[in-house]
Amino acid sequence: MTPTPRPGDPTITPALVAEHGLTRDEYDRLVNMLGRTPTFTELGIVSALWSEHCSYKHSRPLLKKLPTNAPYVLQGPGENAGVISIGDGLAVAFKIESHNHPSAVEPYQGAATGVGGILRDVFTMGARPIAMLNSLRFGSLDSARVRYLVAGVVRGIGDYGNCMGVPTVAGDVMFDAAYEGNPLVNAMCVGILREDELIRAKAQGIGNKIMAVGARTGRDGIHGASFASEDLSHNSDAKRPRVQVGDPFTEKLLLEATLELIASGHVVAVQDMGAAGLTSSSAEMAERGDVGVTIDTLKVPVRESGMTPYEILLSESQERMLVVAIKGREEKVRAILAKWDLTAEVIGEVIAEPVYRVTEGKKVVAEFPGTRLVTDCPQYHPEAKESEAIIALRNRDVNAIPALPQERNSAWTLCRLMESPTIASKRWLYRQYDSTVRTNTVIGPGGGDAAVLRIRGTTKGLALKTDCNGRYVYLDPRVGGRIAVAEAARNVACVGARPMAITNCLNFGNPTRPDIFFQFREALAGMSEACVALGTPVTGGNVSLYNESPAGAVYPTPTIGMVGLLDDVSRATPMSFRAPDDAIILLGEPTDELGASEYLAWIHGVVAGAPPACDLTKERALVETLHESINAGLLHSAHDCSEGGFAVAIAECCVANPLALRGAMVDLSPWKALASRALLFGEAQGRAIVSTSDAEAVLAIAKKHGIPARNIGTVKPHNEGLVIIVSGHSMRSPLLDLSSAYHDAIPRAMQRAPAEQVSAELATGATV
Amino acid sequence: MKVGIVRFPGSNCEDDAFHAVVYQLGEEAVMLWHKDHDLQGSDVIILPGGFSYGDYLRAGAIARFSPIMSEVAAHAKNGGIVLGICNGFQIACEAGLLPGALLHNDVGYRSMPVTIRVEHANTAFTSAAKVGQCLTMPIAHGEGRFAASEDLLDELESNAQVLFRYVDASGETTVDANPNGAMRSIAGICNAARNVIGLMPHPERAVDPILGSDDGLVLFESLLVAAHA
Amino acid sequence: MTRFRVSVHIIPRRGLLDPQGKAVTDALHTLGFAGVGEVHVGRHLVIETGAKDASAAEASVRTMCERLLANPVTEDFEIAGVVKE
Amino acid sequence: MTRFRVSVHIIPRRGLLDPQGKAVTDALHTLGFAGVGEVHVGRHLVIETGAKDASAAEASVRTMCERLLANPVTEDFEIAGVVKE
Ligand SMILES: Nc1ncnc2c1ncn2[C@@H]1O[C@H](COP(=O)(O)OP(=O)(O)O)[C@@H](O)[C@H]1O
Ligand SMILES: [Mg+2]
Repeated sequence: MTPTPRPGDPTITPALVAEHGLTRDEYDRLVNMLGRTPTFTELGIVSALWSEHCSYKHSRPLLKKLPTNAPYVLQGPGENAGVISIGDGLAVAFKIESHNHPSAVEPYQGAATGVGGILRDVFTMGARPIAMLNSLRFGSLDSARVRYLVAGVVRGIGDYGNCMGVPTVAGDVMFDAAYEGNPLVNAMCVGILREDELIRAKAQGIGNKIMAVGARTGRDGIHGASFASEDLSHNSDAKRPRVQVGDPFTEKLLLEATLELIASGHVVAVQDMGAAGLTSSSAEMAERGDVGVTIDTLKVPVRESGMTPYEILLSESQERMLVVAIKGREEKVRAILAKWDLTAEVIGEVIAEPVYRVTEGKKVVAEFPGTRLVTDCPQYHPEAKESEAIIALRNRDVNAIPALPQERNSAWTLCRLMESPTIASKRWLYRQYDSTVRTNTVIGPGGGDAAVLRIRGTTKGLALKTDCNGRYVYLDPRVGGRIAVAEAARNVACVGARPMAITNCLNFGNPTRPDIFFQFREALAGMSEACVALGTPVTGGNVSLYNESPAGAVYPTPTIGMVGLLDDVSRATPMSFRAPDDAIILLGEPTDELGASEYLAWIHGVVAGAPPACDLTKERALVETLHESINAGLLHSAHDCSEGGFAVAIAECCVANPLALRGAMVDLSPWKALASRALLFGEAQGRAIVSTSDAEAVLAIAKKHGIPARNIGTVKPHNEGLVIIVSGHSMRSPLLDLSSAYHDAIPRAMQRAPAEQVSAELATGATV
Repeated sequence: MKVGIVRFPGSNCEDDAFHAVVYQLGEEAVMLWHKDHDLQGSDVIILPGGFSYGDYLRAGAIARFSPIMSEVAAHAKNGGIVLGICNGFQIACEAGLLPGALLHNDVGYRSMPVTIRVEHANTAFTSAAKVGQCLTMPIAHGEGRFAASEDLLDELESNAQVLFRYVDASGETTVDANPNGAMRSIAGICNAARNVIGLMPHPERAVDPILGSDDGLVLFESLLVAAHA
Repeated sequence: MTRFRVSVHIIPRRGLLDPQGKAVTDALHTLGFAGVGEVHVGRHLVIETGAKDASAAEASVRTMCERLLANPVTEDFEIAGVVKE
Repeated sequence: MTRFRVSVHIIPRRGLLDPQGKAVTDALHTLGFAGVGEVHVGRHLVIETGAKDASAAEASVRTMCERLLANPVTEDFEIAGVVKE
């Protein structure tokens, strides 16, 4: 059937095509596929589905190279979320997603709806969400606009997750001018399910009914997907009506109803209506099942009158889903939704005829042959070339940067670093997140290098963490990509878990720029190498490109969301020192590397030098050493060295838990050949600081795995402070100084601008 | 003892209460659906935490009209024990089962451990605790600032209805130890008949040492004593 | 039956701490609006309802306020306007 | 300088989802107020400020709304009244 234009549809002109973000070639491709001029509705559909956000047209060829296999992977990339088996008949579904552009325009709603979207991705697999994480990147807190964004984003994440009753248990936050105009807001959700309840988003069964479930469709967020595929310019302000408003209460009902629906066996597929709404969810479901579908837009429950098929198909109203109900069970599906005060309407059908057809009542308004709408999307292999400017930055000799006069006292430098917002405690953020609901949180935010959740009915635990140092990736994308995975693995190993699998969110700039595509390609290669070496396949993720503002691209930031498994959750290990007199052991080896460090950025305002080398064999050995020591019950604490290097890491072991400060006395004389600032603040990889009452046993395990390890000192009572012997001096830091630098930095910065915060707070009617 | 836990749309701590009663206390618990009118013979009713009806308008304002609330009110009137935790406390206040109101925190949403002091042991929920005993457990709420007129506050004090106050590590009420600006540091109260109890902190999240505290257990154990009395 | 649009103000009772109002005052001062004194923040509801006349519409919204929309312990309400649609 | 009391309505922008309004509508229906159509929930602010006359007071509050009080992305505002104290 050939669709006819609707009365009032604009005529298809080159300008209209361009406005829809289609290139000349893409438009020709479309005309070829159809064998005719598209209707306005069809143009809208293609514009959404072939947007970068939905089609991955610049990234798919490279994503295909990521390692995705392990015996325990039940579902790799391509579904709403990845799924791994954890034994005992249980599985874990998890996924990370970005909401960068919406958050830049309206931080509260942008972040909130980001959380809502990733929750739906997990519960549409049949999993009950048990934890949320968030990975955030902002510009400097000196900027009022940044503080406004931070306040709004954090409140948006909190309000949504808190209302859902899903604890937010971990994350990571960094501040750097590179993110000033384009913050990154990545949210990760983790859910648990019985293996036999896993359901996929694959339309099947000719005659089965396609039902729209949950909230009604309004005019919000039309063209959000293509919006997410553009640079953020001043022009974005004009696009503000596209903002979507989240309703976590409806989502909570949708969650309960969906899980009940899946358990009932009345549905064969469930799909979140996310970016590009009904269009993308229905077309992708059809493509996965390789079936035809027909949708009648008049049957879609709408919130506003007079909505056109174009609007209904492209709306990004939140809290909606598409399900495929077994023919004849529609009433049963409706009854389950009604119990939760939600509606479900039949809007279409799975058909034998190989077409994707949209009607408005009897009138066909869009029709595409087979599943070619999805499969014929263009793919690009852009040129890649490293930027000369970045090569020059990387090659700069950062050891030649003279120390400031105050740095003669290294304790001063340490204290300053502890108040760098990237390093400082993130409690100001996570005290706005319910982290204890569901009563499974064994280690919550700030308690350990990763969060630990117990798994009821077993002795096991899950360890979860997000990580990525975009500065490393910027200065050397291959190495930075490796480190992102290695650090995430190290963090879950520090709490006692075996790293299992990752999800990832690739936040990059405009891929048609060769220097950006180079970063993308190399970072992915580095990630892949690390995933192979560490045995952590990629089960899914999200790509967010065009993260640019007039000031330029963000640091390339491939955020890693790592899932690890503890066999015995009672072994979960915190990061803070516990018992005075415990031996302190440094696993791994300091180096003279200082490049790309937080020290250079925060103390000297320099982003340069090569990031530290990342030896993946050693990283794996470190992970195994930590895992074995913790499972033998030997470690009282474990914390890896990351931003700020050894000195910051040990200071964190002393003061991270403000209710139980501990001192420490350590001697770094064995490395006196190294320059003291590299030794103290360099960010050599593959290191962790552990405390134990049985140093011999830990050293023996390290030796067995072939990693350097040395007993460097002892835990002390709090009144003895932190003492580090370095290059013949005793560097003394009173704990109260370190503690207040670390704990008060972000609250103090955020207090500076009540005005902007209040406006964020008032924005949604939620009160202070 | 049979505990009935009411599930409102938007409740999200009902499973936690269930686990505390069934696995930690070893007693029987049933989930009660808010649209039903049957308490299924429960001795104790728990109104759990969460965001009933999204906490839209005011926390607890809409949930109090759920069909089951008339049964809960009748149960309370007959002397039956009703425990409102967090959102359940807000619902109980809105329903008039408890005096006062819970307003927005003075500082925004707060999720963190707090210490509360038991002020009176002569209720179904505190009998196993000692007066002055300090208990550590999480809070997680945005609308927990207890408020009432000065007269009502005086009356609550003189009737020994203030059951829990926020305190610091040394057991003293201070401005810093009060996480939400609650009047007179009030964390929990009971009604005049002492059978309806409400508190903002989450004792059901503090019943297992692996989660950091099992200080909440003593409160649930009190219920056992009362139910078997 | 005629359709009316009734608007209502729900205002925190005087004497209760109004952290939101205070935050707004502080913020306005920071932005340089020095002349601002107290600020009070309440709710503004617009309710579309059918009634036989304006006074019936107002009476019905009054009942809604008493039963649901305002908390009698902490809030006062006032009908701010009744407009025929 | 005269003191004025300016009242402002801040309302969720039309077309955007208003979850709060929807919840209140549903609750009113449950309570038996069958004639209720849409309900919108916004904020009502009363701001005390000094100005040389009523129109200056209004202009100044308008600026406050634009700069701080209303979220330009999701909300509209209207000055509901200016009263001399
Ligand atoms: N946005 C956030 N939400 C919740 N927890 C966070 C967030 N950011 C950081 N945290 C928590 O703070 C602690 C320190 O985080 P981070 O500095 O990233 O650790 P590391 O440098 O060891 O990787 C961790 O427990 C982490 O989960
Ligand atoms: Mg850190």
